[in-house]
Amino acid sequence: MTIIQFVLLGTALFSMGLYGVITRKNAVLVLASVELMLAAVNINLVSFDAYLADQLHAGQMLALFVIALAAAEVGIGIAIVLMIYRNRQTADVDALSEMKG
Amino acid sequence: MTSREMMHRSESAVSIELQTPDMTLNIGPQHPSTHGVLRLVAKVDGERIREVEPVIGYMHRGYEKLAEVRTYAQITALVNRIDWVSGFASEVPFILGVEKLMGVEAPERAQWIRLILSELARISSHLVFISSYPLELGATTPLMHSLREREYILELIEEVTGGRFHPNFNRVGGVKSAYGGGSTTKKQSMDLPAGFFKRTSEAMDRMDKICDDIDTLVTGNELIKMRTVGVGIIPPDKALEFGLSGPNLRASGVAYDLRKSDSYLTYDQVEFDVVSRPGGDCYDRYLVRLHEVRESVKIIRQAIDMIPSGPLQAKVPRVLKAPKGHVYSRAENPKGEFGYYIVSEGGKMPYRLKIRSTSFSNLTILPWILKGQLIPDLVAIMGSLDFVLGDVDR
Amino acid sequence: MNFWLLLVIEVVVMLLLVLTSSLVVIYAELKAGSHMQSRIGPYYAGGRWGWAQPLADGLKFLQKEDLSPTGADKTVYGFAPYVVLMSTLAIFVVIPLGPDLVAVDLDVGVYFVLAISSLSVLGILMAGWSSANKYSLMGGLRAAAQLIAYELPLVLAVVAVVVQAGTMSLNGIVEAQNDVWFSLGSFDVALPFVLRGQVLGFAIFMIAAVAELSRIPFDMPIAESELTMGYLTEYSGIRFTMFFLGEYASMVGLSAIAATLFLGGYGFPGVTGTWANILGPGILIGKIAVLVFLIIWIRWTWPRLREDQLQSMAWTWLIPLALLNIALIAGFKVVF
Amino acid sequence: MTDTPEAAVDASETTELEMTAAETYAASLTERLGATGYSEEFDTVRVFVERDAWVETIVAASEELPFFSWLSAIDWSKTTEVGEGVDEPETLEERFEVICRLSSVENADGAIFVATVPKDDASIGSLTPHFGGAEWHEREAHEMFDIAFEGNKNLVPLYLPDDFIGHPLLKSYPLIAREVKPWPGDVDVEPMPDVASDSQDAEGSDT
Amino acid sequence: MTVSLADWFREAANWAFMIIAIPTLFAGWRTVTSNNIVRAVLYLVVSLAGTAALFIMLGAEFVGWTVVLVYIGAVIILFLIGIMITRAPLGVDADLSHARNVRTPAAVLGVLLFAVIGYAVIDAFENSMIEPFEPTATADLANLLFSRWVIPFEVVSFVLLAALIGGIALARKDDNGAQR
Repeated sequence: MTIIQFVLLGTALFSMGLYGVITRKNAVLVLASVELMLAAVNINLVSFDAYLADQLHAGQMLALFVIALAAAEVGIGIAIVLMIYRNRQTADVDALSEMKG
Repeated sequence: MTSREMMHRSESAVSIELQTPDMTLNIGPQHPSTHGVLRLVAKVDGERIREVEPVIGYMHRGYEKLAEVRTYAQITALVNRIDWVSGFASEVPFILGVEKLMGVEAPERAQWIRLILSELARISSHLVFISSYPLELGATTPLMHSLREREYILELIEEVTGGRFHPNFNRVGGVKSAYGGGSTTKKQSMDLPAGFFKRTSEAMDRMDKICDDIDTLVTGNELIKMRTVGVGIIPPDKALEFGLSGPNLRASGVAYDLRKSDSYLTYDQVEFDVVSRPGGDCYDRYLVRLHEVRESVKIIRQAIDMIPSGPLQAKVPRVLKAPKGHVYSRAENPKGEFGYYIVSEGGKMPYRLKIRSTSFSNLTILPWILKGQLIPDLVAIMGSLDFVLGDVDR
Repeated sequence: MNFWLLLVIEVVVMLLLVLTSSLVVIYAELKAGSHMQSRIGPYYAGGRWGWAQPLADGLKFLQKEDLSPTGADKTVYGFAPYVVLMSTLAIFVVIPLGPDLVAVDLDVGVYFVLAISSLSVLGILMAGWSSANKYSLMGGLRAAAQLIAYELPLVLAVVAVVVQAGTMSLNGIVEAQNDVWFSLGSFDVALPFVLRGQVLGFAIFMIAAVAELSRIPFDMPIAESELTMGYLTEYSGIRFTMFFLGEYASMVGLSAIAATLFLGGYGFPGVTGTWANILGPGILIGKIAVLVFLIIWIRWTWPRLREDQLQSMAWTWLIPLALLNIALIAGFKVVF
Repeated sequence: MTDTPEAAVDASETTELEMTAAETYAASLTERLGATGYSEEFDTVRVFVERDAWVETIVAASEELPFFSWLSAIDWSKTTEVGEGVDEPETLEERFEVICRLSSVENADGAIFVATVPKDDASIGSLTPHFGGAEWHEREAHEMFDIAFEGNKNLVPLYLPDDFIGHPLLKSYPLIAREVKPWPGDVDVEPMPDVASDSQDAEGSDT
Repeated sequence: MTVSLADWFREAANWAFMIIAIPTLFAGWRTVTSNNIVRAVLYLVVSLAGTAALFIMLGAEFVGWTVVLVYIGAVIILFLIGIMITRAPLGVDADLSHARNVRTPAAVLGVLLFAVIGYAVIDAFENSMIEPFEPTATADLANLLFSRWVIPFEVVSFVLLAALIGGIALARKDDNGAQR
């Protein structure tokens, strides 16, 4: 196993996530794309952890923290989406333009 | 921004209550908790019911029209199919009305037999409720226990009348006898089967026992209380306004029982209490029915002691023709006040027969009581009203 | 031994074990439920005591037409039962039947069980959504809310055990319970965790497990008097069988986990060494049987809760209690 | 009220005095409500109400008779398609009678309120604002008799399909099954040959 | 040392990698392009399961099962509940993505990103092998978490607490709301 294969896979997933964040209109799917990017980051972290044979396991630790933060982010994100939906009957991020100057 | 959006925003500024789009949920016509073919068109927000529109009529058989082309004797065979869970009890008020109209009085023994069978029908009907109501709340075991005991009651009814559900046992001027409608004192009429009273009092002992069993299994069950206490409260004024009667009304604190207040048959000669509870919630409606079983057992025990011997049939003409007139006859059925308004124009058939069926009136409260409830409470409340669709649709 | 041969043997043994045990539990439920209702229950199938009734039922289900609603998302609809069944079957991989009788002794055995069993929610949501039926959707949503809510006390109850045992390996947990706790003179006392201060944890685990199984009194997701059958409404034939088997298999699975975590698993006082390998499976099955019977007993006695009561029970009672339990166990561990 | 429960127990035991008691009750109720008249037969009190005073009379009556029992109608028609018609068609006035029963929940008191509604203008006030339970009864009466209840916003068919044509409880509405094939049970009510000669039965109270 | 493609394919672990990576990539692609919102999320499940499998391959068992427990068992369920409560049409919903005028630049950007990072990675780590290793013992991980990493751990705890409170505050029912 080479480190490249893991990093390339992570990069590919990250690029897809980026594409998704830009193109998706639905707020939930935007969040999902962000999750994809975070998963890609985790792949990088864990594979470098294995590659470096880190005694402190920094990669795995950071991956765990990322997962925890992602969970928090999604919890809040979904709550906001539901809130918006209840008040506006839409989950389309482009429709939320009241704060525009 | 369009005006619609503006409106929406102003609304949301007033109330930030979470809401998701209302979903129209069709409960029924075929649904386990509708006891047959009742349909509820419910607008629900999540589990919360915004409003509900009951749709009935899937079993409408047009009894009121049919009765206009049938003789009084034929209608007797028809009416026990209205509330089939207590078939005998739906016959009684009709036959009493016809007897009143024709000026016939049934012999004392026939009255007592009617009383015993009415009370047996009441126990049977309440046992159906006691079995099915916990089932609706998810408890399966009370069903088997109380339905098994109900079999003893149905056997007794069958032994006397020949039918488990549709006895068709009442005749104008008495009850069925060996020689059909034209029985006289001269001919020995068919009496109750030998040993009937002994078996009945044995069955009554069983009923006492099953009431105790149900008490331990259901009445004291914490989860049953959690599901029913304080759920679906019907205040007395609403109950009266919607014409609720029977146990549903008595559970709301109105001790209205026709057996006491407008006594018929020989109910004035037996001792019993009118069961009523103050709460008006589902648990009270359940408790009233359970206690009424005990009261009925009491009544039947007394009746067995007090029943006189004698003929079962009074003398009646071969051709039953009622005089011109209006009569409203009602009785306390297991489910509540059951009445027949008979308009006679002097023929052998009624000119108009209005059937005041209990479940129909009891169900009119559904849209009011179900508004704002949760779907699980819908099941609990509907079950606690104890309706039979044949009784609703007629 | 050859790796692949061993793998095949393990898989076959596991599948047989799982399927047989689910059939036995189904039979036990039929029979025990009937006797609790004062009736005989299955009587004729198989010639004696109706022992073949579950098999006959299974065959009947298999030959039924596999229907799917017109508006359904067929792929997701077809896939959902497999997700549920898979998440259940995977539990059995790590359950130790004896010191050496375990398919995979994972370092993170308990964690694996929790992670894998949480996948069943996914299958249920898939089933509920793809059936194109409002009752199914509501059932699926109820199931998701319920399983998420009760996963927390479940996990927290397990955490207390892990703290006490100092390992997440199921085998390690059993061994920790077989270790000598204290000695009375020359008599060594080794007790399962439930007798070492985990009574509260055990109760929480069992309550949460019944809720995870969606059985009465927590069967809101499939409540037939409310939601007809919830997410199972549209399923028939073999796919329904899978859900059905999955339910009973996970009943066995969760009981096995509870037995392992709290009741000492395959361990029994005085049974050591080779004897533990020989008698271990029987001992574990005996403990599982007790727990399964408990679950069956509850199902035939109680009505169901309401969704909000269920949620408030989880959040206001079980989770705080489970946290308290962890604190107590940890304090106990630190002090002694 | 003056009526005693015993009075309603048994029609045959009703004496002249108690009949008067029931009648007294009917009369006093009629007077208190300002209704146009009353009738009392077979313990059934009927109070006649003007159509315009329908709602207020019943609301007033519900003070002492709080139990809303039922509401329906009668179609008085000179001709009937099936079944037996009225006794003296030539004297009959073609009309609907809207009937509503209220009763007490403490004793046997109760009355049936009757309002006459002409057939060419079949409408009457709705009780739904005052009695929630009246809605279904009015819907039923509407679909069965084509009587409009002004104020009931939900007069959609209750029992019948939405596309049903006709009003089944009108006397002019034929019962198709009976049209095609007379009821076989009809012969049963003819005197049977062997019993017809039985003088003891025949001299029964054929009033 | 250099690894030829043939050598690479000779290693069993790499086959396992391919078996995991291809569905992961495909599912990731479908997540961002699918026109069915629920299916898009379900594809995300496959993708995340793939990453979990990769973690286990890399010896990070605990992280792998955490992904399953937290991501698939909780986050995805949250997504699905969120979707289903708002609206979950069966079948295709064309209004999930932007039109082509947004999609094309985004695709170009994505490919560019992949090309740049890919080039950099290959350039830097060419033929760097991951040495054989033992799976990480969870006990080690736990010891590290509560010694070396305890401050980040506490910080994350506070973030989670804040998120918890925030979630409750957002989902709280208005006190004035009609409640029966």
